[in-house]
Amino acid sequence: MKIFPENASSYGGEVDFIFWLITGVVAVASVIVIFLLLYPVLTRRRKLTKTQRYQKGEGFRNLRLIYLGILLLAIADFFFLYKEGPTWTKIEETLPDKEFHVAIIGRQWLWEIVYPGPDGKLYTADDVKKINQFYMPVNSVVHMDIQSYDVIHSVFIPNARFKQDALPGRNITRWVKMTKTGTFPLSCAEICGIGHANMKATIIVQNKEDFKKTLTKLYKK
Amino acid sequence: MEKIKKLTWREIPQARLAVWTLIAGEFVIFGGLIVMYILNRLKYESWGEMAQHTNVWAGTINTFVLLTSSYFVVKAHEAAVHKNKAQIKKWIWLTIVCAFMFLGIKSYEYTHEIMHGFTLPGKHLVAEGLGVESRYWSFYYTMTGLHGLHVIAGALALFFVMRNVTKTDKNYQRIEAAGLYWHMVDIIWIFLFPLIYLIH
Amino acid sequence: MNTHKKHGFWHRYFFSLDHKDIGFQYMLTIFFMVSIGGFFAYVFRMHLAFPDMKVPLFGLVTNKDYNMLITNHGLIMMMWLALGMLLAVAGNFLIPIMIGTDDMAFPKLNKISYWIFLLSVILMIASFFMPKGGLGVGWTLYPPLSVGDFGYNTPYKSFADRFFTANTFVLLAIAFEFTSLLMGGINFFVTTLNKRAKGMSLLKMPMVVWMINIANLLFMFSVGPLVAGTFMLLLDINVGTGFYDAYRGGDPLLWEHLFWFFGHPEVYVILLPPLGILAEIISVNSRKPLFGYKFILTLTLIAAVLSTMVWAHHQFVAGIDPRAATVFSIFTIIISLPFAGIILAYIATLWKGDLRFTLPMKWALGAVALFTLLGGFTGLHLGASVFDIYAHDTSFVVAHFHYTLFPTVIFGSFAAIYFWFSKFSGRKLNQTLGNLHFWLTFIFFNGFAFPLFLLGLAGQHRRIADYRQFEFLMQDPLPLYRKIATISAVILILSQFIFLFNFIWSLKRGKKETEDNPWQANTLEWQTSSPPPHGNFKVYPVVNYGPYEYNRPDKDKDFTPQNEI
Amino acid sequence: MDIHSSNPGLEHEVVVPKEPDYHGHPNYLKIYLTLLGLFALTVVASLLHNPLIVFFIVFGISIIKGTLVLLYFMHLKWEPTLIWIMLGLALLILLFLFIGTYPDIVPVQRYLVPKA
Repeated sequence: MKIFPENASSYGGEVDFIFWLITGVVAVASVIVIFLLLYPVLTRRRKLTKTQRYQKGEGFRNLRLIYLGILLLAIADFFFLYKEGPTWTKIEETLPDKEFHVAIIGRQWLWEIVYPGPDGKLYTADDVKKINQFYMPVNSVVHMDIQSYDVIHSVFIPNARFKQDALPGRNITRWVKMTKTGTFPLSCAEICGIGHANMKATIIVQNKEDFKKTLTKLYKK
Repeated sequence: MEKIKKLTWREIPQARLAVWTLIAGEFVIFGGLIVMYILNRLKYESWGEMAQHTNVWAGTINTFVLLTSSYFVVKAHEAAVHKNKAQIKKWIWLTIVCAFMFLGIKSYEYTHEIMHGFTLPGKHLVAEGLGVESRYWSFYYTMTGLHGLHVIAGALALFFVMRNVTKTDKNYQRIEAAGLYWHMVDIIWIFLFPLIYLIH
Repeated sequence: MNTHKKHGFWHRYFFSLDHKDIGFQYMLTIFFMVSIGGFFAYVFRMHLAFPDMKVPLFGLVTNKDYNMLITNHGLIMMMWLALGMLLAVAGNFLIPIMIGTDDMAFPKLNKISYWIFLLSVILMIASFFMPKGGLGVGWTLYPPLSVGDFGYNTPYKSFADRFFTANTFVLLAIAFEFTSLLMGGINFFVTTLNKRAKGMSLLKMPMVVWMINIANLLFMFSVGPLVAGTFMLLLDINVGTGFYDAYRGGDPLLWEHLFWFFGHPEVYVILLPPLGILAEIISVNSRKPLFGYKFILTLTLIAAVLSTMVWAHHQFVAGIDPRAATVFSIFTIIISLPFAGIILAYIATLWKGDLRFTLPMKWALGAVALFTLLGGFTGLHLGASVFDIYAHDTSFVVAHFHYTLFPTVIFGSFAAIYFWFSKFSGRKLNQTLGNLHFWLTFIFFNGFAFPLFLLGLAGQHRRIADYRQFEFLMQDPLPLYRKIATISAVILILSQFIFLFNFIWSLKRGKKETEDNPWQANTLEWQTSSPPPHGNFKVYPVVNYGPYEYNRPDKDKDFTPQNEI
Repeated sequence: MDIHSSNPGLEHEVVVPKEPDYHGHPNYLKIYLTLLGLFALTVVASLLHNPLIVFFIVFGISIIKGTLVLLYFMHLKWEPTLIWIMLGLALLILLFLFIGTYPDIVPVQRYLVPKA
């Protein structure tokens, strides 16, 4: 049984790794908690006699064991942070050199993908606009200028493990690098009105020659 | 000033404790508004020009009126300590007059601004394409308006407490509790005044 | 003061000044709201699993209906059930009697807070019947959408058109509810500080009193900016101030910040009172002192302060500065530590105890287990900002917050109701029905929420009316998971009728509770008659012992009431 | 500390203050005149031309004025530490709000999608 949808981006594997890392550590912690919880529940159903009565600090003997628990969790926590930090920096904080640049503009209830025109620059008069069809070359860094006309939308590409809200009034540039060709879904993950459920686009990842052909076809129109 | 030791928290009367808690809550509400205003103000330099269109003199007089009213309220509180009903009545009525003066000047100011066309964008927006600057006036009306509501609430509280205390001849500590609220209204204005009117 | 008069219906349910009656008023109002919220949940869950079916009792669900249902389900459950049940109801019932006093510090203020609460409920219900239908923007009310078609793009509408909309009414309802809870909170705080019984020092207060008060203060401090923000959103809708309108330099992100600046501490506001309730129940039922009273208290205070610094983890992908997100991620992960300490302290209380598996204890253990294992630990997944990129706004988040909120709010409330029912009514709840209710709720809650984790990991995003448009979400096991979740949710909702029947029947016909102190508990509410008279105590207690002194070696019985001499 | 006669053991009634010296009464007139003086200073300072200097002077004086009103008119000086803590927490939380929100509002470049 597969848990995640097929990974098709360069950083998707790292996101999955963080998930499995945390899940693994948490599984161990869960076993410990389940033991701690079940042991008294299963064994302590008898009446205490007077001599067995409570002495101060009894239980886990004393607080030290709880401090140990907190310390272990703290170590695990900071280990997660240490592991995920570089990935976060890679995905969100840095922009590798671009090989292709598009603008994704959300509006109720469709995605407008704006491709640079023959001059190769975005935001010029010869830009080409396509509704809900996002062509991109495989194995190359694609910058996406995520924008919105009206309300908040969210670009969600499950196969790339990528998500970014599109806010009216600002331009957010993020990048993605798809490693597999094929078609992948792109949906809106932030509620944006009645048509929210219908708001989806298709990502068509092509190898570089096919992509060039597609571009020329787009320019002809 | 005589030296008096601090109260411990067990000794504080419950009305006063309640009003102090309320004041802390109000600080956060107004503080939230002020923080948002400051953030926007830092972002948009053009708001400084808008601030020049405010009526500084009206604001100045209003500050003076509120400071004076605060003084009247402490005098009323001093009278309440000695259970002097006539004095209580005198000082609180003076405070309420101050509140009305404040509101009168405020409404003069609003009329002035609206006549000069500094309105909320609402209706005209699409036609005239008002932009970033219009939101200065949004903040202006929201902050002063909310403060105005507090002035009214404070004046009402003082009035009812005064009536209650002078009629029943007990619960004199309520004068102080209502007075605390009034001082809070004053403090908020002390911060709103420079933020809205003075910094260009 | 102690003369108990029989009062008429209106006097008891509307004009009463007694804290127990006001608590009961709150409780009935909240039961009413929950039944609406639960019904909404039933309708949209049915629609998700069986998209083309006419849902019984509702009919065909359109996209618009669906948005409205999820929005109002969220709002009702978060704002009215969780906040109301755990601040207003628990505070009203427990605080005065547990600190050994007759009533609130300001009984009239208490009554007025209930009226304002009722007004907010009425406004909320009225919002469903506005000309344009109920609000359908998600319970977070993100602005450009919640301002509706009153923004830049559309021509001016008359004031009546703007005012009589669900948007305005819901915001007004929220504003009034906050007002009510703030007034109630001030009342609780003053009561706790000023009206404690003689000898009840702060460190002899039961944990639940502490927790409710910390939650109240946290609520008071964090809600302020949102009150201002709600006011601004109302003005945006009704007079067009444009605070959140990007085309006038406003910023939707500002609302997100204000909302979550309250919204995250709110989670802890909701969490702390049930933790207090669990402390009471676990300690009583393991016949042992609560482990590390001061330790738990310190951790709670630390967590309360920390909780105001983590809010932006709800906005990791909302366009905030990624470097700021790193800081918030660190704080988020750190805040798991105090709660780990608290849970471990509860577990330590169980160890070497003399456990009694009474009904409240079952609810309490269930709550601890589910909250820790599936609620708390998945919080680590989401707190790690990288995985949150993927999991944000998917069913994973839905499952996570149902696993944190359901065990605390619902299990905690049921634990409290099963624990204090006999004190409140003088009658016993039926145990068989209670056991049935517990097991059905426990099993089918898991059956409902766990598949959502798997669906979320498969990439199912939230708030979609019809998943058939997304092929990758219709691959094989996923529709089955949705059906399992739906069927479990329906059984979960149905099994609450067992409770409702038990509650109403036992209130009128249940077995009389003969003892004042059936659980042999220490705290003061058990040291008066059941139900307590108006004014709570015949003779006001003088406190000599701490709240959790069970099994003292120097005593004959295994409990020592706080007011024992 | 007298105990309420009808409720033996009920301690809360003791907090009805014993007039007139349950907290200090400073010379209110002096404080008031100081406030007016500071206020005059604010108005004069606002006539300066450098906005930054105006901001610091004017805001600084506002803080002094607010503190004076808090300390003496509202008798915070004699109130228990609990209330200081509460007000302090309110300010601290506002500080958190400011710091957390600042990077997402102030330095952000606005970009509006051109209208179709």
